[in-house]
Amino acid sequence: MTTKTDSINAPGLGGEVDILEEQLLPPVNEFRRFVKVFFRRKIVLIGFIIVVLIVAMAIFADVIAPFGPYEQDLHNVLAAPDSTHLLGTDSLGRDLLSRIIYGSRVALSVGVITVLLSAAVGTLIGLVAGYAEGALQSVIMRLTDAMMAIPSLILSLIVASILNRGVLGVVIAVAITLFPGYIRLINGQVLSVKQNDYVMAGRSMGSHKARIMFRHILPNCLSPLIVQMTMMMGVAILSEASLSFLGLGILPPTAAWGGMCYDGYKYLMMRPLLSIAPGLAIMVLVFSFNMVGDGLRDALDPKLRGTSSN
Amino acid sequence: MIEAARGNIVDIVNLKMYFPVRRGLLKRKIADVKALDDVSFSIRPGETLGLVGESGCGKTTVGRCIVRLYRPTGGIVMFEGADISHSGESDLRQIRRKMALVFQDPYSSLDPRMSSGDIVGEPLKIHHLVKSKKEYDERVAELFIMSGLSPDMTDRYPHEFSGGQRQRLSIARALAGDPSLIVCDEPISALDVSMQAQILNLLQELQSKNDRLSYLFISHDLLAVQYISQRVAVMYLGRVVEISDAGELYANTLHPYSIALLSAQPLPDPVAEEKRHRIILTGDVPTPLNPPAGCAFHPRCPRAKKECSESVPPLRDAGGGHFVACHCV
Amino acid sequence: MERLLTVSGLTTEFRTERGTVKAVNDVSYHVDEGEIIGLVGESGCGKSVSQLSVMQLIPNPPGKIVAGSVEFEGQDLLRYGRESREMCAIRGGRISMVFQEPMTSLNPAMTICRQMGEVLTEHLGIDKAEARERSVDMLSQVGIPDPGKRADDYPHQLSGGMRQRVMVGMSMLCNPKMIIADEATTALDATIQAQLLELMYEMVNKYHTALVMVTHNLGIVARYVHRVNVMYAGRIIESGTVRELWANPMHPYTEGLLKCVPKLGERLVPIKGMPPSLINRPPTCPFLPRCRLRQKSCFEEPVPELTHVEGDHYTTCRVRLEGLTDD
Amino acid sequence: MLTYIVRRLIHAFVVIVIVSIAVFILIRLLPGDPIEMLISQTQLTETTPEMIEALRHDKGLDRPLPVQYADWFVQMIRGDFGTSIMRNFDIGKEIGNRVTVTLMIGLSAFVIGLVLGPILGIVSAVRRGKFVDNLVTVIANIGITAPAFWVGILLIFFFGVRLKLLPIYGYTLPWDDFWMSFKQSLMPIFVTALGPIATTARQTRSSVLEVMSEDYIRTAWAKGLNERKVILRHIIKNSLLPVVTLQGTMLRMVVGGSVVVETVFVIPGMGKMMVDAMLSHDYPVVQAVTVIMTLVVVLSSLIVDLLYGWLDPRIQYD
Repeated sequence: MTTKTDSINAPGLGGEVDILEEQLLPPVNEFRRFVKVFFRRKIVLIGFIIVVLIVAMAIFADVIAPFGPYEQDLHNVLAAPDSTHLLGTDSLGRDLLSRIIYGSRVALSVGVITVLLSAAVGTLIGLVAGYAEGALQSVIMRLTDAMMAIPSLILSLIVASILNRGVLGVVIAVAITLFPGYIRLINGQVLSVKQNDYVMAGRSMGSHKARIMFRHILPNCLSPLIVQMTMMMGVAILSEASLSFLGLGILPPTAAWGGMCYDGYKYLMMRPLLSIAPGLAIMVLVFSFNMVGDGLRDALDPKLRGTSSN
Repeated sequence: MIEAARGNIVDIVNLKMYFPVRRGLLKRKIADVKALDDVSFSIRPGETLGLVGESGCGKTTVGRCIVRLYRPTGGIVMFEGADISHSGESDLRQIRRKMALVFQDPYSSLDPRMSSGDIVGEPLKIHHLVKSKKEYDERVAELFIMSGLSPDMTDRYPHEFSGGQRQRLSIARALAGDPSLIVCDEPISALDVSMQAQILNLLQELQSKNDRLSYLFISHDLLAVQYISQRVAVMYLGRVVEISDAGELYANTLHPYSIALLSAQPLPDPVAEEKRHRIILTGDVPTPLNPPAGCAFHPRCPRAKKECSESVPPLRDAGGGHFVACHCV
Repeated sequence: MERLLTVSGLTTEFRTERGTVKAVNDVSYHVDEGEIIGLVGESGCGKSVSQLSVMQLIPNPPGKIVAGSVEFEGQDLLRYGRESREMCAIRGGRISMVFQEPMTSLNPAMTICRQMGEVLTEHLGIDKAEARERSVDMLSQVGIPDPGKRADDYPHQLSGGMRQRVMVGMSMLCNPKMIIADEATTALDATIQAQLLELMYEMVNKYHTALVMVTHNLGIVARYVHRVNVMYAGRIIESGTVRELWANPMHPYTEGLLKCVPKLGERLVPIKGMPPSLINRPPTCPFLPRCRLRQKSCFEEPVPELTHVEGDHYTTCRVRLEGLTDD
Repeated sequence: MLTYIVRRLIHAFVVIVIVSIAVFILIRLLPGDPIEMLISQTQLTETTPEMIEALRHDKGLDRPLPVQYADWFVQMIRGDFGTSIMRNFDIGKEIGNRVTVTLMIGLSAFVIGLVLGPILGIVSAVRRGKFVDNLVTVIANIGITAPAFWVGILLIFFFGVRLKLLPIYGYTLPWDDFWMSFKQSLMPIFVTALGPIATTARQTRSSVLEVMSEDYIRTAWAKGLNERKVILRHIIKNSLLPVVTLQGTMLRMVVGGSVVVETVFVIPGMGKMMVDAMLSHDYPVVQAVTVIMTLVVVLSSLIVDLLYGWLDPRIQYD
């Protein structure tokens, strides 16, 4: 703590005075503190590294994967793992390892788009409900309760079969099950942020409703929103995998981990790896996102943002 | 009664503020919380009016009605001669520049996501009081210095400041629109003794430099109110029971509740404390949900008569501008 | 009066991200039987932490009692483990505590009489029925109307003042030798606060129980307390009877505090600067940065021990003490 | 308390009506016209437009949608869910005997989650930072992140194929052959329960940690209670309140999960019926199963809400 002798001719401080004590502690480098708290737990670091690796794998799949996702090698179908096919081949002779690598593209793209779509829609409706209060809020919240009453897998099954079952169809099917969660989260956050005096201060200054909404209320809802989005990445990936497993998700022959599990399920006796490997990939990716989510929750927690000087 | 003299900053006449209580299945209104029941007073330019009372007496509600954060159920709120009781948000916007609010809780009155400079400068942006970024920064720095903070702290965030410094930021923000009225709602009760003294001095200095600046100083700390206010009003359960010049009120207290309130606050002086005759009120502060009939204080009043429980005593002048609302005085 | 409690050299530290905070730094004071003493100071001066340390209620991961001894009725409490049988017998039985926040200090999911009865069944081993009877009797003693019915209410059905009366009643149930009131009336309105203080004053004198009044309100100290310790940055910087301190404050901080209270006609003289940060404090006098009387020696030598002035009056200000010997 | 109950009842009814409308509309959006389905299924040779029209009129599909909806809703309340297009069985009866299967697995999984979750949560919170805490946290995280079908496949492979201890598919009702039913439902119940156990344990742990820092816990210590008594008498009840509200979502998770579990373990429950109906475009079945499942979820969360109202004194004296 540096002690800087300076005299501040500040009114209200009793006139001329030598203040030995630094008025404020040295500025806390916000980013450095965020990184320090985020990586405090080893498991969060591991999760973060895995996510980065899988994203890299998805981007450079063409380079990394030994074979194309659809390349069929018909004369060694259902081969055991060997030097060329590290994890063996599936019922159509396609290399399992390459398909898993390409599968990460589907998982990540479905995950990211679903989360962004549902977060955007959910946040907007949540903001409106939270700020409007009164009749509009109760109508929105009743509709949200109804949406959340339908078991999510059932809802996404129906919606998936309404739309064509491509990536977009699955994304919308899963997003529909996730966005009510955001409505509840943001509605709750807006109501609690509105209790603070700085919102009332904004109103007493005569600023427009919109300005208060986007300048004061929304920024203070961001931390829980970011944490929820990270957690929802895992849920989205799981939902897509379940849909594909039930045969109503991504259309074959696209390499999707859920579908691969389903295809491998028939050959469980001979080649268990065909089901176990893609399933493991799903779990690892979802686990890592959850760890990143936990790390973000600690790092963004206002209580831990360092206390004021006394 | 106190008529709205020309030139007052604030005049409120028979102000009523009822909050509906909804209960049961269809949230039907079953009763009214009479937060304010016929309150009248005015504030002259450059004057500080102290507003004292316990929780539930409506002192915070008065402040919020004046700044028109609530639309009053009844009565008139005049600001600089204009009746703003029922004006809409759009034409209130100009008037809001001239009034400001300072809050009690230093930790919830500043937006944690904004830098202190932006917080203080927000009124400048809302009312477009500055033309260029340079002028904006200068004005913000000036406001910081006026409130006893060094300008190089404008990019720090609220969580890096102490309680006392945050109240200074609130005051700087209030000064941004060059207001003629600042409603201070318990500005020092969350602070330590030494910090309270600094804020009280700051408020006084600001007023000495701008003779149009007036305060409504709301607090339950009688010593602070006595120190800073020229006139003091004592409130009980939504009504003003006594209002007069500060010195007169403390020296010659008339209303039984004010007397009990003064005696309840221990003076930090053992010798004086020894001699004081302590009046300890019995019972709890009644809820404003169903206030007692007649004078709301009569169930706890040592001098209560039959008449007190029948009719509400009007606020009348007991001589020299010392108004009191009691049948027995 | 017989010596009840002697605390000497008590030091409690908290590990935080910015370094270890010495919340209580070498604190020594004593309490006699039936005496009312005050612990006065601003927030962050360690007055509450010192009392929580005496009761060993410091949350263990961040906080730790590093040094010192707490002699109570001849036994050093710090020798006992935090959850040892002896310590549990002391807490609530021999020494009880009343906390600041009435709204959150009672278990919201338990009726009033069960929460009070728990103390009796725990310490005196009496059965539930008698425990309820005694609790209801205590409720009437602390001035709660219609105690029979109120005993079965839940905390959220009572006002703040009522809940604090329940806390006081609960602390008196086992007729403890000492009660620690940690800012017990700070959250209450003036008239309710006055009622509660009068109640505690009566009960403490009636049962000849010692009372440690932790507060930042100088008025309460002036009206109710015999002897007072003024704390600053984790240390006791001055102690003495209330009259001695008000008549002749022997420490610039105490003087500053007394001048900070608004009096009509006198200009307020605030203490300049800011309360100190408690992280890696230098051994010199903690009030140094804000002190107007400081001299060269203050910068070099460590802060002196509590030195006797006269009567019960002790201070740690070297300048004031030297001033005493000169004139 | 009464207003709380009545408000919750109305709330549940409103949700059911909204859900039924949503499902009714969603089904109408599904590809494929029911009449064509019917025709292709009955192998009628030549189909003239008039015949199709008559069939449509006969089935009442030409009436305005709200009327159709009202008619369907009334029928549903009387338990008549119409007949399956594909295999012409009466949906109501079929659901009747299938629902017991799904509930057998679902409810036992839910109960396990309700019991095991809080226990794990409390133990790991009380022993914070120690080995058991880390163990429970890792298990909880795996429980949340592992896809149910994958865990199912793993179990089938390990216990069924390799060790041949447990049958790998099929389901017999306990009153028919208890021992066989027990062996058959062991794995499905474990897979269904994994999610609720993990989520409840995590929620209980964070809620216990939160309650531990409350003022009234410090008061409990100050009364002289030791750790065991503080936990048993003060911490547990207060920390379980938020966990009870969570159980509504747990039920949704269990009911939803049945779709996957019953597909993996080939169990003739409502979930399997749903998937088969989806794949074969048998929409009346889909419609009926969805409404029934949602009904189960809504009614059970209603029970959970009322339980919460009874447990939390602040609501009793609303």
